[in-house]
Order: sequence, then C-alpha cells, then structure tokens
Amino acid sequence: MTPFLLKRLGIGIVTLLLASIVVFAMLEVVPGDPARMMLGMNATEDAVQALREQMGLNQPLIMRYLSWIGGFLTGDFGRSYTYSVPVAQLVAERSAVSLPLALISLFLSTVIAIPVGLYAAAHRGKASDTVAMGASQLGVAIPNFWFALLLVYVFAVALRMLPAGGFPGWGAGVWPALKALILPAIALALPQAAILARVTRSALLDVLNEDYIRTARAKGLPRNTVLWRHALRNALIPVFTILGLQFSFLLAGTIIIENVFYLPGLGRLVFQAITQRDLIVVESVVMLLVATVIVVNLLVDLSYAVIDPRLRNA
Amino acid sequence: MDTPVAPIATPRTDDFWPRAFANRSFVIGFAITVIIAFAAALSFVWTPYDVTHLVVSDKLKPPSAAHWFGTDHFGRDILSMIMVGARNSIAVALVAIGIGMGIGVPLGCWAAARGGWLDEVLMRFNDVVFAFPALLSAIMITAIFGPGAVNAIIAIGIFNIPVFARVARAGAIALWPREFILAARAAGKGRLLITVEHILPNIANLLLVQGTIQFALGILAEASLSYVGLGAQPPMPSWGRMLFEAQTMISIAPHMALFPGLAIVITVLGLNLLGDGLSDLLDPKLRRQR
Amino acid sequence: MSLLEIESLNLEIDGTPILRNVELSIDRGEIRGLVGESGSGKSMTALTVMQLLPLGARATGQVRFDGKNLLAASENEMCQLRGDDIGMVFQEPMTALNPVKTIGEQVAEGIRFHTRASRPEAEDRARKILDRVGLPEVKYPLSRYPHQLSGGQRQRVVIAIATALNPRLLIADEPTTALDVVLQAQILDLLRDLCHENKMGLLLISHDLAVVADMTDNITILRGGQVMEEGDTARVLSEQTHPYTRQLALASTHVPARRKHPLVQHQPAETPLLKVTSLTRDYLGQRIGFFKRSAPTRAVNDVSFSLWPGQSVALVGRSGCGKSTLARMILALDPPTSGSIEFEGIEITGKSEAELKPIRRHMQVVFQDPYGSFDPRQNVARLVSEPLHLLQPTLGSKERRERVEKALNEVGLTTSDLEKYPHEFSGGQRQRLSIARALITRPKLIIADEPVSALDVSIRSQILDLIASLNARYNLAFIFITHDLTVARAITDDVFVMHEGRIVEAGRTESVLENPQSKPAQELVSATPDLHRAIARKLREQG
Amino acid sequence: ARTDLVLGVVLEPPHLDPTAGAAAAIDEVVYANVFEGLTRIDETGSVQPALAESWTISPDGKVYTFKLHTGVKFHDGSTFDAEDVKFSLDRARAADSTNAQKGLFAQIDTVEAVDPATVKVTLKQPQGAFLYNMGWGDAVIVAPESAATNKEKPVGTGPFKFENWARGSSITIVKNPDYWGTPVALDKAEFRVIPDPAAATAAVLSGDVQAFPFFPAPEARAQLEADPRFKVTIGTTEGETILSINNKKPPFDNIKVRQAIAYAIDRQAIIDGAMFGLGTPIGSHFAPHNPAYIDLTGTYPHNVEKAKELMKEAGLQDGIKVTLKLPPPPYARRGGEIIASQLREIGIECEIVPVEWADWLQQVFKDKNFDLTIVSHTEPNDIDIYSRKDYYFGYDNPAFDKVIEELNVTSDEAKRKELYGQAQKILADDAVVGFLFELARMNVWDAKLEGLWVNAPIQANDLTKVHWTE
Ligand SMILES: Nc1ncnc2c1ncn2[C@@H]1O[C@H](COP(=O)(O)OP(=O)(O)OP(=O)(O)O)[C@@H](O)[C@H]1O
Ligand SMILES: Nc1ncnc2c1ncn2[C@@H]1O[C@H](COP(=O)(O)OP(=O)(O)OP(=O)(O)O)[C@@H](O)[C@H]1O
Ligand SMILES: [Mg+2]
Ligand SMILES: [Mg+2]
Repeated sequence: MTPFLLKRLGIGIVTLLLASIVVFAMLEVVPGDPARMMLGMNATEDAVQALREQMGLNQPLIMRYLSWIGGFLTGDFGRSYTYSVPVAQLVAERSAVSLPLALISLFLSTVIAIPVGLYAAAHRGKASDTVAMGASQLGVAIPNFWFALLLVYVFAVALRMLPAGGFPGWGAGVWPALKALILPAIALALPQAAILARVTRSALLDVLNEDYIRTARAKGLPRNTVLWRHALRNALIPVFTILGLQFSFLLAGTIIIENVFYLPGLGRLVFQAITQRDLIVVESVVMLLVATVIVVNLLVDLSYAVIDPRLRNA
Repeated sequence: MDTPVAPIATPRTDDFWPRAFANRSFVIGFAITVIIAFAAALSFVWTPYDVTHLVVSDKLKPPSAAHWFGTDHFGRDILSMIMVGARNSIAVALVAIGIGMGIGVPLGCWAAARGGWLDEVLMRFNDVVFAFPALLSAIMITAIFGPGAVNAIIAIGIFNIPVFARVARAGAIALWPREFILAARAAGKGRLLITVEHILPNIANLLLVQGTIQFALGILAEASLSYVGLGAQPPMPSWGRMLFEAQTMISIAPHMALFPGLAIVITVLGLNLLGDGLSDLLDPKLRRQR
Repeated sequence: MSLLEIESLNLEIDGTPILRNVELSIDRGEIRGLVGESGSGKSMTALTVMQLLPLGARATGQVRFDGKNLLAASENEMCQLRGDDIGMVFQEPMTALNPVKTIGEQVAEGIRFHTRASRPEAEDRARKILDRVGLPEVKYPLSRYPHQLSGGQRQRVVIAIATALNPRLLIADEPTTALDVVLQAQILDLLRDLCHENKMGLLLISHDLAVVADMTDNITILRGGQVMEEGDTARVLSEQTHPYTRQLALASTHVPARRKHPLVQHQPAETPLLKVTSLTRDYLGQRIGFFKRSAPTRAVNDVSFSLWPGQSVALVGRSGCGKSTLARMILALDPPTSGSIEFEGIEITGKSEAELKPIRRHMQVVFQDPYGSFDPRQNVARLVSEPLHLLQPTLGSKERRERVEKALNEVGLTTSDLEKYPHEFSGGQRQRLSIARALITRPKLIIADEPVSALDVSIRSQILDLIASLNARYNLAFIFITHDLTVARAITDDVFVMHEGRIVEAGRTESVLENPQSKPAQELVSATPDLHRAIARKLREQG
Repeated sequence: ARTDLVLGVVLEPPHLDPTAGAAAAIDEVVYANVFEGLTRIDETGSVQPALAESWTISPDGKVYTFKLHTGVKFHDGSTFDAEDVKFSLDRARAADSTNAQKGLFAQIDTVEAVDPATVKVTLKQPQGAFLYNMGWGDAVIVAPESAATNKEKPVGTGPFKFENWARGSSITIVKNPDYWGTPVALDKAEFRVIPDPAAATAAVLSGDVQAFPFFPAPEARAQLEADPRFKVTIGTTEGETILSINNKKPPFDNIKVRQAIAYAIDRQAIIDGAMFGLGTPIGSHFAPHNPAYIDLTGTYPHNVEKAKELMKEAGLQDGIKVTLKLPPPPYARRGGEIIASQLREIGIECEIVPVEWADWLQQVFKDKNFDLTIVSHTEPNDIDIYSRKDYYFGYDNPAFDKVIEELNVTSDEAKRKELYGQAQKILADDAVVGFLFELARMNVWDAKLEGLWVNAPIQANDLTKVHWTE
C-alpha cells in the first residue's frame, strides 16, 4: 500500500514538474505584453517600461521560472498582473465557485447515471434498455454549451425560475448561491451522466457474463441480489476510471459553461487571464488544475484497491 | 468441434456486410455518417448559395423554400453554411485523429514491444499530457499560435495521442504473450516485423472503434473551440462559431441556433452509433452473447 | 421414482437445435457420468436442469426433480431449489469465484439465503464445510480472497459452495479439466466421499472416459445433442456395443504404431543435438516495497540433459513445475538466468536474433492451443510459410509456395486450403497446420508444448499418429511436453519427470511409468486415470 | 421607491484606479461616482465644475487658477485640499508615472497650491482643451495616503463609496453619507460584469440586472423595445469606427488603393449587418453630434465600378491578398466579415485574423504589423491622432499637422470649428482610413428607472442622478 502510494506520489510530482515547465514555456511564447495590455493604446513607452520593471518582467527567463517555482513551494503564487491582488486569493475566491460546481455536477451525473445503467443492464434487450441507451446516446452527442443555452432560455428567460447566470457569492446565503449553480451544474452533468450510464451498463454486462455470476446464481440467489451483491462491485472499477477521467473533463467543461453563465469561476479566470496575458494567473491555475487531476487519479487508483482485493498488494 | 473462443475478431469479410446490416446501431450510424460525409463532399462543388457572399438585406430569414434552414445575420444561407461547416468539422477531426494515431499508435506499440523502463517512461509521459485538461490546453495552444483551423487541429490532435497510445499499448500487450506471437518469434522475426505483421492488423479493430469515438469527440472539441472563437476563422463557416453567433439571436432567430446545433448532435450521434455498431460487429465476445 | 428424470428433452438456442430427445435419470446416491466430445451438449443438459440457460434458449420435454417439473417452475421456485437441493460445480476454478468477496462470504451467502441463518451461524457452517473439503480454518481462514488460493483450492471452495446445504443432487460439469492429474484425483475422491456420505445423486460431466469409468455407476454417452448409449458404466465400456462408444474408447487409449528409438550408448565425444547444462531461470518476485521485491520464483532449477537426433522425449510434471519455461528457453524465446544451451554444439544463449537464424531453422515449435497459435488475420499460405523467413537466401514466391504445399501434404492437408483462414478449420486440422508450419524449414528438433491437451480424444489420436510418423520418417527429434502420461507413453522413448523446476527422474518411458522411483513420479503415475484398469476394477467389483 | 440598482457592464476593470490604467471599464465604475476631478464632463460633453468651484484663465491662456470647494472629505475621512490636487497632477505627469494618458498633462509646466482652496496651474503653452482634459477620468484627484492602494480599494471624494469587489463577478458601491454635494438617491449600486452578449440579453430579460448601458447585443433591440418592462434608448458615443489602413505599407501608400477601398465600402450594409442598424455613417474622423462636424460621407460614395477602376489604375487589377486583423468587439468581428466580403468584390482578398486585445495592441498598435484592421477610437475629440508621429496608421501629411497645431493654440470657438472642418476634409479626401460609422450606444434599463446617461461623451456610468420612480 505505502510503496504504491509513494510511487504514485513520485510520479505525480514529476508530472507536476514537467507540467510546470511546459506551461511556463508555452506562456513565454504567447505574444502580447501584459504591461502594454494594462496601460492601453495611449500609454507612452516609458510608462509601459516602468510597469514592466515593476512587474518583474524584465528579469531573465530562468530567473523568472525559478522565482515562480520557488514562490510556489513557499505558498506564494505571485500577484495577478491585471487584478494586482495575490493569485492565491484570486484562486481561492474562484475555487469557491468552480469546486462546488464540479462536485455538484459530478454528484448529479453519478446519481443519475448509476441507477440508469443498473436498470438498463438488468433489463438488457428490453424496450426500457433501448430507450435509456438511446437517450444516453443523445446525451453524449449534445454539446454542453448548446444545452446550456437551451436551459437558460427555458428556465431563466421563459419560466424565470432560476437566474440566467452570475453568482451572488456564498455571502449572499447558501440557497441563492446554489440556485445560481443549478443550471450550470445540469448543463455540465448531462453529457457526463450519459457517458457514465453507458459505461455502467456495459461494465455490468461484462461482469454478468463472468463465471462467478453463474456460481452465485447456482447458489439460488435471485437475479437482483446477484446484480447488487456480486456484479455491481466488480463493475465499479471501469466506472471509477471514467469518473476520474470525467473530473478533468468537468474542470475543462467549466471554462465554457462558466462563460455561458458568466460565473466567476476558475475556468473563466483562466480564459480571461489568457486573453489578457495575465500569465502568472494562467500558470498558477493550470498547475492547480493539473495537480487536481493528478490527485483525483490517485484517489481513483486507491479506490481500485479498496474495491478489488487483488490490487491491494500490487 | 467448432466455435472455440476467438479473442480476436476473425477477418471474415464475406459475411461482414450481411451481419452489419442486421445491426441497428451500425445501420443508423452508417447512414448518418454517409449523409454528412456526402453533404461535406458536395459542398466542394456545390452549395445552394455562396457562403462568402453576404446579402445583408436578406438577414435572419426564417426557413423557407428558398432557404431551407433560413439565413443568418449576414443573410447567408444556413444550409450552405452547415454543408461547408461539415467539411471543416470533418477535416479538423480527421486530421486530428490522424495526428493522434500517427504518433500514438507507434508509441503504444513500441512501449508494448519493448516493455520495461521504456514502457514506463512513455506511459508516464502520456499521463502528463492526459493530466492537462484538454480544452484548456487547446485554448493555450491557440492563444500562442493564434486561432485557426490548423491550430485547432494540432491542439485536438495532441490530445488524441495518449488516447491512441493507450489503446494500442493495451491491445498489443495482450497480444505479445499469445502463442502465435511466440510462434512468429520462433520463426526468427524481430519486434518491428512482428508488430507490423501481427500486432497492428490485430489491433486494427480496436483502433477503428476508438477512432470513431475520437472522431465524435473531435467534432465536439472543434465545436467547443470554435464556440470560444478559437477554431476555423471566417469566412470559413464552422458549426461551433455559427452557434456562438446564434446565441444572442435565439429569441429573434431560433433557427440560427437550432440547425447547427442539430448538425453537431446528429453527426456526433451518428459517429457514436457507428462506433457502437462496429465494436459489436468486430468484437467476437459480444457476438457470442447475442 | 428417480431423483432426477429427464425425458425427451429438446433444446433450441435462437432456433438452432442443441439437444434432441435427451433421456437421463439419476437416483439417490447414484453417480452418473455424462460423456461426449466437445459441443455435444453436456453443459447444456446440466444448465437446463439448473434453469440457467443462456438468453434465447428454449427447452421442451420433461425435467423432473423429485417429481417436480423444472421446466415449468418459476424463477422463484428455482431459486429455492438451486444451491439448496441442487448444487453445481463448474469447470473453471480460476474464474468461478467472485474476486472481490472473501471465500467465507461466498460460502456463507447461500447458507444464509436458504436457511435464514444469522451471519455467525452461517459462518460457522461455512467453516465446517470448508474444513470438510480440505480447507481447514487454521490454514485457510474465511477472510481469504480467491486470488490467495491455488486452482485446486479454489475448486474446493466451489465444491463447498455447491454442497454446503447437502443438496440431493450435485451436478459437476468437468470439475477437474483445468487441474493437473494429481489435483484431479484429489478432487474426484472428495466428490465421491461427499456422495457416499449424504446419499447425494451426482451427475459427473467429463470428456475423459477414464475418469468416468473410474468414478461412475452409470453412464450416458452424448453426441451431437443426442444420447448414443446409456447404461451400467462397466458394461457399456467393456462391451462397446454401440459403434460410437467403441470409437471413443479406442481413441482414448490409442497408441500409434511406431518404432522405438533404440537405446544406444553415446560416446562422450559425440555432440548431441541438444545439450542443456545447469539451466536455471528465475522470475522476479513481486514488488513488495518501493525498492524491495519478494524472493524470486525459481521456475527452472539446475536442469541438465542431452537429446540425440531422432529421439523423442517427454517432459512431464504437474502444473507450474516449469515445463513451458524450459521449452521457451530452449527455443531462445526467454533468456536463462544461468546455464547453457547448446544446439549441435553451438551455444545459443546470449545470441542476437540475426545470429540465431540458422539455429532457429532447425528448431521449431508446436503449441497447445491450436487456435491461439495462429494469427487470425493471415491465411494459411502466409501462416505456414512464416518460418521460411529463416532461410538464407530468401526463397522466391514460387518456391515458397511449393514448400508450403509440400508441408501441407505431409500433414495430410490439401493445397486447396492455401487461401483459407484458421477459423475455417477444425481443431485437429489447425493442429496439423501448426505442425506443417513447424516442418516447413526441415528442422531437426520440434518442441511441442502440450500439443494435444486441447483436443478431443478422437482428434488427439490422429495427431499422435502424425507426430509418430514424422518422427520416424525424418528422424525428427521431439521434446514433448505433457501432463498426460498416456500420451507420453504412446509416443516417446524417454521421459523426464519435472518437479518444482528440477528434473527428478529420467529414463526409458516404459520403465519410468511402470516403476516410478521418485515420489513426484509415483504420485503422477498413480493419479493418472487409466481406462482399462478402471473397467477391470469395476468388473471385478461387480463380480 | 427602490434604492438599489444592478447595472450590467461588459468589461471587468483590471483594477479601480483610473489614474493608472487605460481601461474604460475603470471609468465606467468609478468616474463621477467614486472619484472626482477638478472639472467633470456632463452628458452633453461640456465641461462642468466639480471639485473646482470656479476658475480663472490668464489672458495669455497659460495660467489657470482653480478655486476649490471646501469641506470636502475623502472616503477615508482625510480632508481634500489644494495639496491633494498638486499631488495628483504631479504624480500623473512624473517620469515614472504609469498614467495611461500622460499626454493630457504634457503641457503642464507647474502646479502650485496657493492656499488650501486655490490651485494655480501654469502651462507651457496655451491649450484649448485643458479644462476638458482635467475632466477625464485619468485626471481625477486622489489622496497621497490612499493613492497606492486605489487599485484594490479606491478612495475618492465622490457621492459613492467603494464597498466590495467580487472579482470576476461584480463591484458594489454604496452611498457616501458625508458627500459634500447633492446627495444621491441610490443607497447601493452593483456593477455586474457580463461580457457575453447572449448572457447580457438573458440577464436583462430575466430581470437580474435592471440597467445595461452600452448593451452589447444590438440584435436584441427590437425584442427589448417591444417589451414594456424596458426602456431602450440609443445614444451617441465618441467612438469613430474605422477600417484602419497601414498607410506606410505598399500598396496602401498609394492613395488610389485607399480610395478604391473607400469606394468599395458600403457603410449602411456594415451598420445593418454588424450593428443591426445602430450607428451613424461617417466620412471622416469626427463625431456627428459634435457641432464642428461636417458630413463627408459623400466624398467616396459606395461604387464598386469606380473602385475596380482605381485598382486597375494602381496596377492591381489582378487582385491582392491582405490581412485584416480584428480585435474582439462585435463591431470589429462582424464588421470585418462584411468588409472582407465587400473588398473581395474589387479583388482584395482579406485573410481574417482575429486577435485578442493584447495581441492587437502589440502587433497592430505598437509593432504596426498589419494591413487592415477595424477599431473604434473612443476618445473624444481625438482627430489629432492623425498628426501624431509614428501613430499606427502611419499617416503623414504636413498640411494636416499644421491645422492641428493651429487648433492647439486657438481657443476661439468659431475659428476652432473652421479648423476642425478643414482637418476633417483633409482626412476624408486622403482616404487615410476607411471611415465607417460612429458607434451608437444602445442602453436598456428598467422603465421605472430614471437619470441614466443616454449619450456617452466619455465612458462613464454617472449614477449621481439615478433614481427609481416608484
Ligand atoms: N450461449 C450459447 N448460444 C448459442 N449456442 C450455444 C451457446 N452455448 C453453447 N452453444 C452451443 O450448444 C452446443 C452444446 O454446447 P455445450 O456447451 O453443451 O457442449 P459441451 O458438450 O459442454 O462441450 P465442451 O466439452 O466443449 O464443454 C454447442 O454446439 C455450442 O456451440
Ligand atoms: N512470466 C512469468 N513471471 C513470473 N513467474 C512466472 C512467469 N511464467 C511462469 N512463471 C512461474 O514459473 C513457474 C513455472 O511456470 P511454467 O509455465 O513453466 O509451468 P508449466 O510446467 O508449463 O505449467 P503448466 O502445465 O500449467 O503449463 C510457475 O510457478 C509460474 O507461476
Ligand atoms: Mg461444456
Ligand atoms: Mg505450460
């Protein structure tokens, strides 16, 4: 267990380090001067230079990388060029939107998908299976931003049930804040739920073909008992794998969905930061996302060991 | 004394089509794919209207006999734009898959053939690429090199590499201990030759099925990128950008959002169904269950 | 009234008839054998009784258990019967247990379901029954997972599950096919004891006549879904009145007519065809720490022997004793940890693929699985010609074709098969293809790793004939890997008995098999079922 | 009546210090609400007194003496006096200043705090627009104590105090109870950032925001006008939207090519297609609502034949390939597509290159690496940019420069008007750039809301007079 963890941790750190170099290098070649960007068309050249100096943009590349990484290690993520507040603060504020959003949609997609997948697998070949899988095919095919648009026009503009977008902040109370996240979470969750339902069903069908299912049935256990007690747990590994992968899709999906709903989340922060050349913010957020993905995958790997005893001493 | 377990599909081409036409997913998926591909191909030689010619006075016309899918805010014919957009989507997704396969499959096969530390290194590298949320990286890539179809292709293609590398490696690793590979080794064939002669043909089905899935994902990815303005650039129409432009006009010209949206949904649906059908047809394990 | 009565049972799957008019009955305490070649419908008969048929199956006729018609029983009623009154053991012990549940859970589960016993009660009973099948609690606690047990132990767990509630009928569908002979004998003994203890009816399904002859009171012979013959085991097998019965019996005891390789004393100066000296192979242990691994497995341990041209030797031993590993090293497909292998006096370890080419052409291989040893995507012409790659200079396409045709002829196939794909052949034909491929470079040595164990008895005898004739015609040397001593006896001159990586006994085949010296060899010999002996014993018992 | 307001803005300010950044988004939040200057610019674009109660100008036009209001306090409680004015102006024109509009202060020679309520500003030369310049957001008065932290926590003298900034989402200001002037009617105002036109439409329709000046989706105009809940107004801006041409780069250094472009452009089609009819065609770089405006749209009327002929005369009958770099706003992106289609008809094939603002500033504005681009010049009265040396469109005409020089030293209104006319005419004749239209400003707000600006002489959301009617 521990050596496995250590190894994964080591790999995770190497991944992060590589990622930091890639991100830094990529952003180094992004055209556009953040200082000029901040001052605009009429700014004089020396004003821009003064600002560059102030922002530390005139130091050599390697120094900037090292001081950035060094800052990272000491918990200092630097200051946003455009907002001139500490990046950590910015990221924390934005995470308070994105993280709940991703978690809610993960939760939504799971509670929709697993029962649907189970039901479809249990009724394989029947009309209800066909309908459920047809719907999931459709769900996979719908771009989430398009679906988001439909949701906004139905629930916000036509029915005026939920806000069309924006985020009042958790300070405004839990319910108003949650209300603002409902539509985006649904838009994010739907395609994921569709994928997950399909995976759940096919994993279950695979498992149901295994010999030990026959053994269990030969004990006299009824079909549903076998499905729940024997099949589901074995089917969880592919399901968890997909859940892990989905998390990174969800994170990326928030970039677009947060734009549609103008939610002040991490996704919009990076998108905006890229267009405004607020490189330090981009770097930090990307690193954060990569780290999250690594941690989530680690958790998924650990969950395998919990599910399957054969993997416990691997 | 027949039908022993064949873990890999047989190359029985003679009965592929009859079986295929009995498979509902395949038939629907194939039909949709053919129609879309035909529309895209047709757009090279003919579209109902010229999509680069703007007739502002004809703007936002609802669907009619003259414009089946209506016109957009510049008075362009939406049907024509969808046809040309199909070309763009297909081209971007196809080339991206080409990049993904072209690099990913050799990498995966190499890792499987060599094993050991090389395998470990290649797969870790894969993990790094995988760890980046793909859309975010695509945005960064297009931010660096500027938006455009070519950069969208590269961005989407790069993220296809680990996918194909994994599929190819998994398929190849399962094949290497098989007896026919041992027999080939006993016949003095080297890793490269065995990979080319035995491994690749035997993982072709896996790759084909994965290919249709990635194709569908590529079309969605292209639409997403175009939607945020980083895909193909005007005057080349693209489905994602059409949707983006339609956004603000949903209440005055819903057809502008409806048709490109449907085009994406139907194409992706078609490809997914095709992939489903193919994997049913090509996977003997599933075949036996039926 | 019998315990189980099957009358005029017909079964169709998706419209294809599988069983036709099957009749079969079992009394309390009776052991009935159900034999037949692969695909004859043995398993389907069993699954019909359990009502666990695949989707799309439709059974008509009568299946009465204790007077109750099972074909008309509801799923609920069947659930009550399964596991309680009727137990079933399946062929594959490796996959028959749920990998994520402990063996305790899996045994107790059925007990709890049927008796509504509390968890501790059920576990207590589980403990008892596991103890009964030879898995005492002290060594094998209930908290073990299946992967922590060996194949034979897993099969014991499966038997424990099936017999936990003392069913009145036990169906065992090839319960030992996946196990080696020693384990097979143990499991069969266990089943027999359970039957006698509880007056349990047992339906024993097997394709091995010897096993059935040894175990059963009555026998039913199935072919193509139809019952060929039925009756008292000893009588049916000794009289062999039905032609198919005779055919089966002959095939399973078939010994090819072959000239024995003479026992010659070789001079030390002569170079043997193959000389293996102190060969050892370790497999890395499992990783148990970041820098630590468990002790390596020594799969082959200090093995030495010589092989002379034209000699046919058997390598026998229990499963996992290192036979295949040894074969792979000789074929230079796996590097040895230490020791040397000389082929015609030339060292082959540590050579590059290019340097090996001339050696490889004289040393070919035939594998166990006649299907898996062919690339399903290549046609016969390409498959069989694959080793021609070894010839220098390379042949023209016409010559290649001639060679392929010749090789096909030698194994009794025709040139019209050239364009076919492996799946278009039967198992026996495929094994012939495999031999043709091995022959095509005119090798001096063929290593055959269990080349007939996947084949039906009738086909097996054909292949053995073929191998024997090739051995004689071309003075081909054979290393024949098998766990089946009958096969070893049939076609080999000498035998090496392997045990835990070592060769523990070597000698002329007859003498070793008649009079084994080492304990492993003795165990092997005594566990090997023998048709004639079994019939003789049966007849004696019946008087 | 209600006393709260949620107002939509398209762009989020990078920070809230108007003296340290060009972004109009800063002024849209803080101008006149949080910060005040010596003067201010009202809805009609004329100069009004603000912190300066009154002023006198020396006869040579070089010395301005401002009389300041007394009893004014900054939001942090510190008092406002002449020293703050001197500090602010000196800071803005210092060498290390990061003021985005340093040019505004270029003519200032000295600033002198005569007494706490009097400031004397001496200019190097007379400057007609000086009082106007002092009304810019970049010239607001800040306190030395808070100047450094204004970016995050702006402290001004205005009728509203900054309260909170939820980054990426909204900025909230509240009534300043200690305001020196007329108190405002609103207790609280929130500026909600909604960059996306579709989201803006949805937000307005759903009532999430009650006012959206400079509404970004002109296509929704008809729909919103038909809805009695809303009041839709169309105001003017100072945004001359032009097809910028790189005058230094062949073949655009040839006036014939520029004229051909001018003839090829169909302004009305662009206004209809890109702005859904919102916008006034212009024929030169001047706002039509300005008294000095002259209509020059007829200089080069839409005439494809003429354009083709000119191309032929320039020897380019076989057509040319050029790039058209487009910044993000819809007027540019949409307008660009239409212009590309119009230029294609005379053989100019445009490759459309969308760029982010950052790239645009770098590539186009700074490096002058472009052929054509579309941009709106939103600074008021900025015709003088054509005389700037090294300005991005590379126009160089001594005759024009002379007119501008003269303008700079003229304060007589009639004379100025005439000079402005001359300048407009020169630009139009030279077809320096493609003059397209004056950006209109579509405002949407709740029908029960009053006091918002219809026109935008400067980019600001002056909330001082805003109130609910019920
Ligand atoms: N799920 C299924 N669907 C359709 N046909 C099947 C299925 N399972 C088995 N069959 C067919 O039924 C026939 C009998 O199969 P069965 O498994 O009973 O044979 P068997 O005698 O047990 O053979 P073996 O010794 O190989 O186990 C075969 O022809 C087989 O192809
Ligand atoms: N690749 C491997 N890695 C680790 N251990 C292995 C490997 N291959 C074989 N072994 C171990 O080496 C031992 C000998 O294996 P081998 O396959 O040679 O046995 P065998 O005699 O051929 O058995 P069988 O009759 O079951 O085929 C076994 O304990 C096996 O678990
Ligand atoms: Mg069977
Ligand atoms: Mg073996």
